[in-house]
Amino acid sequence: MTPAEIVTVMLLVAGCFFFLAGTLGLLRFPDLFCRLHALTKADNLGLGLIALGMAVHIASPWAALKILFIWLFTLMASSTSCYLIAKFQRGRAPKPSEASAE
Amino acid sequence: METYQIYSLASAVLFVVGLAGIFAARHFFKKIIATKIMGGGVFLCFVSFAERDALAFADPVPHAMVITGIVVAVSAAAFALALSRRIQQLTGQESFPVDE
Amino acid sequence: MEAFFITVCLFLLLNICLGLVRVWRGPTVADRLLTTQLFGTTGMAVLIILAGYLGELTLLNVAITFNVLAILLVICLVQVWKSGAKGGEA
Amino acid sequence: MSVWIDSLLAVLAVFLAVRCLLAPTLPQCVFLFFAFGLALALAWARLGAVDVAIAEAAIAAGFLGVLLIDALRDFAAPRTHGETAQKPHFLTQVLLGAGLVVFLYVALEAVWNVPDGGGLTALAADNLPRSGVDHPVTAVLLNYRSYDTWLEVGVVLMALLALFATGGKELFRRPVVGAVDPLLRQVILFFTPVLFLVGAFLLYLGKTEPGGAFQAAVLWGAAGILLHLGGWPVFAAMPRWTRQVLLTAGFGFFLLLGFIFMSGGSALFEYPVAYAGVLILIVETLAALSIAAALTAIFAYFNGMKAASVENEIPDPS
Repeated sequence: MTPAEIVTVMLLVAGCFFFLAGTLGLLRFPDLFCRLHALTKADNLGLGLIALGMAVHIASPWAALKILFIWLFTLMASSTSCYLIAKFQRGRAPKPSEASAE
Repeated sequence: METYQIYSLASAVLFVVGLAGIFAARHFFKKIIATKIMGGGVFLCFVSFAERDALAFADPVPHAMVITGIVVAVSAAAFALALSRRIQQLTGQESFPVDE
Repeated sequence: MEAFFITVCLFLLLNICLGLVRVWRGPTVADRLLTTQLFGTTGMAVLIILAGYLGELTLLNVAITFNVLAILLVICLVQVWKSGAKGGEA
Repeated sequence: MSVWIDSLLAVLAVFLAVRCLLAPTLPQCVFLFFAFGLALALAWARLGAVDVAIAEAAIAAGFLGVLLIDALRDFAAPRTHGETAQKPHFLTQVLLGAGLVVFLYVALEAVWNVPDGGGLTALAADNLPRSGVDHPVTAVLLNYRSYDTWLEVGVVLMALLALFATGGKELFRRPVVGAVDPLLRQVILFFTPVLFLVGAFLLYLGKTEPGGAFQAAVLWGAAGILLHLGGWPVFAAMPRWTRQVLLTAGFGFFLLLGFIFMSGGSALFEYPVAYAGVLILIVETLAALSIAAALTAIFAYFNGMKAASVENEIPDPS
């Protein structure tokens, strides 16, 4: 294995770990606000590490630029959507009569 | 098993699942989604055979037809959704009335 | 190396399958939407890996499309359900 | 080895479809359907259909998702009626099930033993130099089979007209609630030009690589929808004639071009080889603009439908 491949493998494995952590958090955490916290880890770090690893593997500047944009947009989208959803959910905090809807 | 065979088998199953959904689902919304699933089966069938006929590139004719089909299907779904919402607003019904 | 990429793809897909439980259980629309967001991100990761290992760099454009549209559903939910929704899931 | 990915994706797609239709509540059904769309998009990517993957990603994750979430708001209320609907007769169920099983067998048999036709790949490749573009799918869409594409632009327009018939055409002009949250405003203002640029990039890319008019149209339409959601109803705010020109430009110019060259002795939608590339780019741009306008209008109309029902039933102080 070349050094580049070793770097790719390590980054991808780390990315997978964060995705798994995000999914487990999504499943295990008690309410939406905790789950938001778990999810943004997967979005930001998981995708970021995998993107970085693949950018090393592909080793083409144009592709690396695209991957960088993908990651930057995801950072922006996931952090703002996290904020928006949290605010949305707080505004709709279930009244006692609605709490048993599910 | 070749790649295209896996997906073409899945496409047949999807089509029948969608068909069953159209019969079995009661709510308009679900019926519309069932037609979308049927459509997905048809598109998957097209694209998997395009992959079978690939030489330097996959057969472009089914691809073009599927792209056209996706846009047409979404237009039809939008119209159906609007109709069902209108029916719900006017009559309060969310599914077809049952014959007694 | 190829086997490694395929394993990672499979792992991410299984991750999606695991996340489906949350889509099913809800309990609020926001929970389901969040999980769908996670699927979108995972899908992007799978697409980037496939682009690398198949050498088909145009797959990156698919990932970009997913990427720029990811925020749309959230904004739609937040703006459309803002006031006076007829009830249902909180 | 990669056969595992394909099998997993295929099983996942079928499983999601089944779960989606069996879901007891509508939100479950809709969000499982989004996941189904994602599985399909990955399947297109595996099958080498990158154009289709982009179109599916844009439609399923963007346009249809927005429509479904908007419609879900009306339907998500707990059902107070129709719960008493009795199950169909036992015999009907058995007959239906048997029919579906037979049909499944026929369908599986058909796709398994499909005759080897060879496809049109070679023919498409041979004529590629004469089509004016380098990407075969774009060549099929805008040169070999322009009829389909032309009529498709028409179908989107027809869908919009049919939509107008369901509740009066003025619904799309209902005032929208603006984005009061400053962060939300900034996000919308940031992502609108990004969507526009990525759409233009895909449109330009369509000449040589996967991408093209429809994908660009959906992204531009998404930009319009985003602005609408943020309280800038771009489509409704335009003067009437601009809306009409925008909606019909793609359809009309396509046809006009066809007739101009027909009068010169060629077949309908046959372009002279020397100018084909430029003409295709112009036609694509106009078609994309028209479809984007139509998609924005469809969403604006949907949003208006919701406002109508809410006004009737829950008076909103704002």
